[in-house]
Amino acid sequence: MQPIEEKVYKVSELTQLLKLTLEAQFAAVSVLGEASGVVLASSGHLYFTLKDAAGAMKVAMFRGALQRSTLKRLENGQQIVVRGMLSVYPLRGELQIIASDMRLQGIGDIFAALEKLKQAYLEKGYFDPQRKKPLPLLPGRIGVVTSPTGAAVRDIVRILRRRFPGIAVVIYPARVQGDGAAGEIAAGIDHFNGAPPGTGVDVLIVGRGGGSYEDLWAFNEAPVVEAIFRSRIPVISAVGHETDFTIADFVADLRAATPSAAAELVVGKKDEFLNRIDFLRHALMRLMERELHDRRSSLQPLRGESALADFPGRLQELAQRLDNGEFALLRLFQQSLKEKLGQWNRSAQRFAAFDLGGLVKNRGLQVQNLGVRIGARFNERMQQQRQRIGVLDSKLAGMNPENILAKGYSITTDREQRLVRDASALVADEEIRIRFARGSAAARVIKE
Amino acid sequence: MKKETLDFETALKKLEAIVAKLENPDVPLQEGFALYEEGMTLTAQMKKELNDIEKKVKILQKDAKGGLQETDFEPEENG
Amino acid sequence: MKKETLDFETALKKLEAIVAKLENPDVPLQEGFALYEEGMTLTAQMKKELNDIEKKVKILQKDAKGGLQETDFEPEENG
Amino acid sequence: MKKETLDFETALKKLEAIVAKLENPDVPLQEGFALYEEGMTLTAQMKKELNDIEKKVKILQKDAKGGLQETDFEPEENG
Amino acid sequence: MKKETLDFETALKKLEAIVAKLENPDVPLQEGFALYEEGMTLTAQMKKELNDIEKKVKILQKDAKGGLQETDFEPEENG
Amino acid sequence: MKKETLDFETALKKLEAIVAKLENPDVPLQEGFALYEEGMTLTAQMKKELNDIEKKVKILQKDAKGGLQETDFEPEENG
Amino acid sequence: MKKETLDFETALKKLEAIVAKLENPDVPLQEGFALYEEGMTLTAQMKKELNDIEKKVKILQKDAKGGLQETDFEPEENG
Repeated sequence: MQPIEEKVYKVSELTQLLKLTLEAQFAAVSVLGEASGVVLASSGHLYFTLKDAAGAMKVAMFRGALQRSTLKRLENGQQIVVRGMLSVYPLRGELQIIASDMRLQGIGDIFAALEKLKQAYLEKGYFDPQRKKPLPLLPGRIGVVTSPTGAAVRDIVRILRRRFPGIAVVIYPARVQGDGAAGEIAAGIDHFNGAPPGTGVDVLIVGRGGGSYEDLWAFNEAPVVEAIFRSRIPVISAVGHETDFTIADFVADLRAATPSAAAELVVGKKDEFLNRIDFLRHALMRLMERELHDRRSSLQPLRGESALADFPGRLQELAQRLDNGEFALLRLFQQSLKEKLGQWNRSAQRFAAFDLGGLVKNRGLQVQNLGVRIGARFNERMQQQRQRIGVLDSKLAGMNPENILAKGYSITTDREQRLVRDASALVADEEIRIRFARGSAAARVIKE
Repeated sequence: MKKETLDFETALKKLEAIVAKLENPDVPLQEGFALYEEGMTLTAQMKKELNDIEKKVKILQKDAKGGLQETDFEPEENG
Repeated sequence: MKKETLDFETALKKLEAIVAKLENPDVPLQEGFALYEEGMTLTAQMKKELNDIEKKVKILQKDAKGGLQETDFEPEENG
Repeated sequence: MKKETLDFETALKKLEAIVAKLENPDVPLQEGFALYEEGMTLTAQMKKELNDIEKKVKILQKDAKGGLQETDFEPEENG
Repeated sequence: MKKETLDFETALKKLEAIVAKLENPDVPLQEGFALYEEGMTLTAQMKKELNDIEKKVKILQKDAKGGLQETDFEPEENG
Repeated sequence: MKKETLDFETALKKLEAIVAKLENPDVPLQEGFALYEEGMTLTAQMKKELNDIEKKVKILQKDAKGGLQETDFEPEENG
Repeated sequence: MKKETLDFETALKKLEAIVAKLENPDVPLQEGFALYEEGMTLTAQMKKELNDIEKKVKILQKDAKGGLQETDFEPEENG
């Protein structure tokens, strides 16, 4: 059972209440302190911690205020007076000053010394970007120079194990703060540089976790700076937090904001490397496939519709043309032959129709006929004549004068063969001739 | 009797004339004899001529038959 | 008998002329015989000619028939 | 019978001319026979020529067929 | 029959020319036969040539097909 | 058939030249066949070459995949 | 590490050069394949070497003689 009057806040309600209260109560305060952890966000807002030996407070100066501020560029270690409103950052419930102005109050002791050192090394060329060694693409082994018990070594090992299982890490244990720390760190760096070939490391992480400027001081000391400068192995510095800077950070080949970041930098290279290899491998396969495909397709048209594939078809066309020629040849020639035969047949038939034998027979009959007629006519004529002669002959036979003698008459003729019809014409002794039916006799007239 | 080579037709006419003369009873005997005689001669002559021709015809026919028997033309065969 | 080499047609005409002449009753006997004789000769001659041709024709036809039987052409086979 | 080596067409024309002449009934006998004889020769000659060619054609076709059977071309197989 | 080694195209053109000549119905018999004979010879020759090439082509095609079946490229498998 | 060891690109150019020549319809048959034969041979040769390389490529890829499966890198695990 | 370590950087550069060469489509097939083969081999080799890297976290400790000796290290989880 809860008392009715007990007020229970939600966290946000309380932080909001606190914020309003503080802003009303401390609307304008001026605070003196040393700036540290200065971060200028990309938004243009400035964040830092204002501190002195015994206390610290977060400060946020928004972009508009910064532009109007007396001091516009702030560096760690600067002694400044910040003017502003006290407030609460509700999300974290953190006390902070929302600064409206700031001015320089004189440089702090630590930073003055540090700045001096930095200046000296800069002049010696220790920070020359030209001499910064590139990190190995992929370290085979990583050397770490740090405290074996600190947060740094834990963070580094954790991250490396997670991101690059089983990567070889060799830790050189060194004290990282207090007297002699710088020497141990330097010895670690030198140790790795002095390792025989094949047993060394490819990259060094040198650093420690966060702490005060005093805690980090070893990394500003000459032995460490010189050792880093000497190192043939690329060195990543990883000291404190992102806002902390040491000389080691400037001389190192690469500065990591934190030890974790250093581990990430190293491992990130592996990811990049693997990705690169995969990319290249895929590119290789893709390109090879493309090459094969291109070659294949360069052959493709030759399989399908090209003149090469059409060649057997051309043979068929020629065969057809040839067949056509042959058929035409046969047809035309046989037709011609048939025609010739027909012509021959017609002529031969007409010729055969001509009956020479008949003609000969006709002529024969004609001749025969004429011959018969000639014979008949001639016969007729002969018979006629014979008849006529016969008639005349028999008539003549009847008229023969000698027929009288047969009756007993006789015929007397004189010398001159004249018939004697008158006896007075006779003279005596005249010789006469007397003819009888049979024979004749000569006689002499005796008397008149 | 002289052999006159009268042609058949002339001879025939002469004979006919002789016969005509002889048919006249007034023909003197003497002349009658002569005519008769002439007629007989003519007759004989003409008969001879006819017979001669007849003989020749027979020879011709014989020749023709002989020649024809081999190659005689027989119109019946054609019919 | 002289062998006149009259061509058949001329001979035929002559023969016809002979017939015509013989049909005239006034043709003298001797001339008639001469015509007869000539007619007979012509007839024989022409018959012989006809027979000769007939023989030749028969031989030709026989030859032609013989020749054809061997190599007779059969156009149906080509069809 | 002399074997004239007239070409077919000339022979045909000649034969046709012969037939035309022969069809005239007034063709003289001897000429008719000569034409007939020539016609027979021509006819036989032409038939022989036709037969010879026919034989050669058969041989050629047989050759062609024989030659093809071995290496006959089958365009369908390609399709 | 002489085997002229005309190339195919020339032979084909010749054959077609022969056919064109034969299309004239007035080609004389002997000339027609000569054309026919030449055409048949050409045809036989050309068929042989075509058949030879066709055979070779079939072998090549078979080889190509056979060769592909063993080692044919299947682009789908890679996809 | 001689197996020329032309490299693929030279062979392809040759093949393309052959096809271009074959595209001319007036290429004589024998020449066409020679081109075809050469083209088929080249094609077979090129296919073989492609197939050989394809096989090798597959083997290499398989090897690469097999090798990777053991130690494959999985960047997602980090996220 | 006994094996002679591959120089990853050199290898990667080589690989990149190979890919660049292969990107030229006019690379002849055989040369392309050679490049591919070399590239794949390199890739495999590089991956293998990555896998072969020693997988331990060591700390250096002074031994009796004052030398440094590597020993296994496990950070304390007292963070």
